[in-house]
Amino acid sequence: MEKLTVKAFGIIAEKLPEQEFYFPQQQDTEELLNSLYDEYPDLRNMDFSLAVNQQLIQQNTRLRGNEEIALLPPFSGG
Amino acid sequence: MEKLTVKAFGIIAEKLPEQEFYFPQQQDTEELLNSLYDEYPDLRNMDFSLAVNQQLIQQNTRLRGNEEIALLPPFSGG
Amino acid sequence: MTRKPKNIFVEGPISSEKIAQSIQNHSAKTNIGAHSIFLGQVRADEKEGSVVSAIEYTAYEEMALLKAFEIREAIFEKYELTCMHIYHSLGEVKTGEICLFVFTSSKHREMAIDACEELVERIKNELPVWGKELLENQGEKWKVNT
Amino acid sequence: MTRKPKNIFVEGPISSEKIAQSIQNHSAKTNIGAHSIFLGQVRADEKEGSVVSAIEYTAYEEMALLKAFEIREAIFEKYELTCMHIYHSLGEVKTGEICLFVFTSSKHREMAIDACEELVERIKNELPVWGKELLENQGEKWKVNT
Repeated sequence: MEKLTVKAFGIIAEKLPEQEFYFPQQQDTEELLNSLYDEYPDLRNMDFSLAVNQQLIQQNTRLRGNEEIALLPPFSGG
Repeated sequence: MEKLTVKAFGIIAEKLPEQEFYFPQQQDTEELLNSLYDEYPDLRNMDFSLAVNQQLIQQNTRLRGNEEIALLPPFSGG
Repeated sequence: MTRKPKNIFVEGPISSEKIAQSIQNHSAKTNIGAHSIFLGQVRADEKEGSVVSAIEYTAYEEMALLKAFEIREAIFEKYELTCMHIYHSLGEVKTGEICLFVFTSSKHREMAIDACEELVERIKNELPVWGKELLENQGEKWKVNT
Repeated sequence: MTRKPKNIFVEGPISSEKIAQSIQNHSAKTNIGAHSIFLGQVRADEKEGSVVSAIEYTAYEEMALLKAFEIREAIFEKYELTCMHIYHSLGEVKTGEICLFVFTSSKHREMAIDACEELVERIKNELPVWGKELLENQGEKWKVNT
């Protein structure tokens, strides 16, 4: 069965029970975000971007199956 | 008796018999340049600036006595 | 020649010996006239009534390496460079230690300097790396880049 | 605190160990967040049917130190810097070796980077230093900065 792998980083990882977990497959990233907000209400107030298969996305993106999703708070390297 | 100390650098030093020499005191840098050109005609075709007491000058400058004069070809450090 | 993504991450601080070695390695490349180097050093900033004693870095490594590769290619395309090196720390780096080392080399200074500056800017803005400031009073604070 | 002119000249090439030591010396200054370094390296340019094997540097030393001091003061005035170091070689520096080392440090990267770039530009344009290129065929050619 298809499923998403969700990875959380930085301050987001601290707000979730696990840093990496499976999540039921979703149609697109908007649906995914809503499902994540339902499951983890803390995320609603947080600033983060989404990457799908290691590519940052700027708008709602169709999911075809088994993607790796990353929740990325603002970068602070260097 | 008052006299100028003349120092030559870089390619200019190679065109003069000595890198450092005394020269009769002159009224100003224009007079000095003309005297130098008379004494060392090779200088006429060369590109150089003058420093008086380690300060680069941009225009004719009065000489008061015993100055250190430097003949400076274009810089090429670094 | 195709270039492949290479590792940019170093566990812990970047030593001055490593930087010296990297400079030394370029002495055989006699078409180089200019090197530009940027080093990021961990500051003992005052935070929440305490002082930063270290930063602990984590990264989304696979994505960061892909992104670093993409940035490298774009910079090589834009500037005439002989070499380009990027090193970023992971894990704990104490105040006064080096956490980022960016190194560009070119025939002439303008290219090396401009490329290095753009590279640092893009690394800071685009690499999925996070710093958590560890405070002397045992507190913690996620770093925010300005 | 008044600053005094300090020596910037080094006999022969600048070693990577000296650069490493200089970086290491700043680890105690925990208000520094960014270092910008520029290195000039002698190129094996083709000249007059031969190849440059070394550059021999001479300077009007007293004037160069006064000028370097004036430039330092102006740059300290313009940028918020923690430290600034300038080293220039005199005498012979072979191809692949370092002849100029400029080092600026600041709390934030913009200041360090901009100051370093301006410093390099002013050193090249304003210091009474001359390089004579020594060619492999025993020829010599006075260097011209572009």
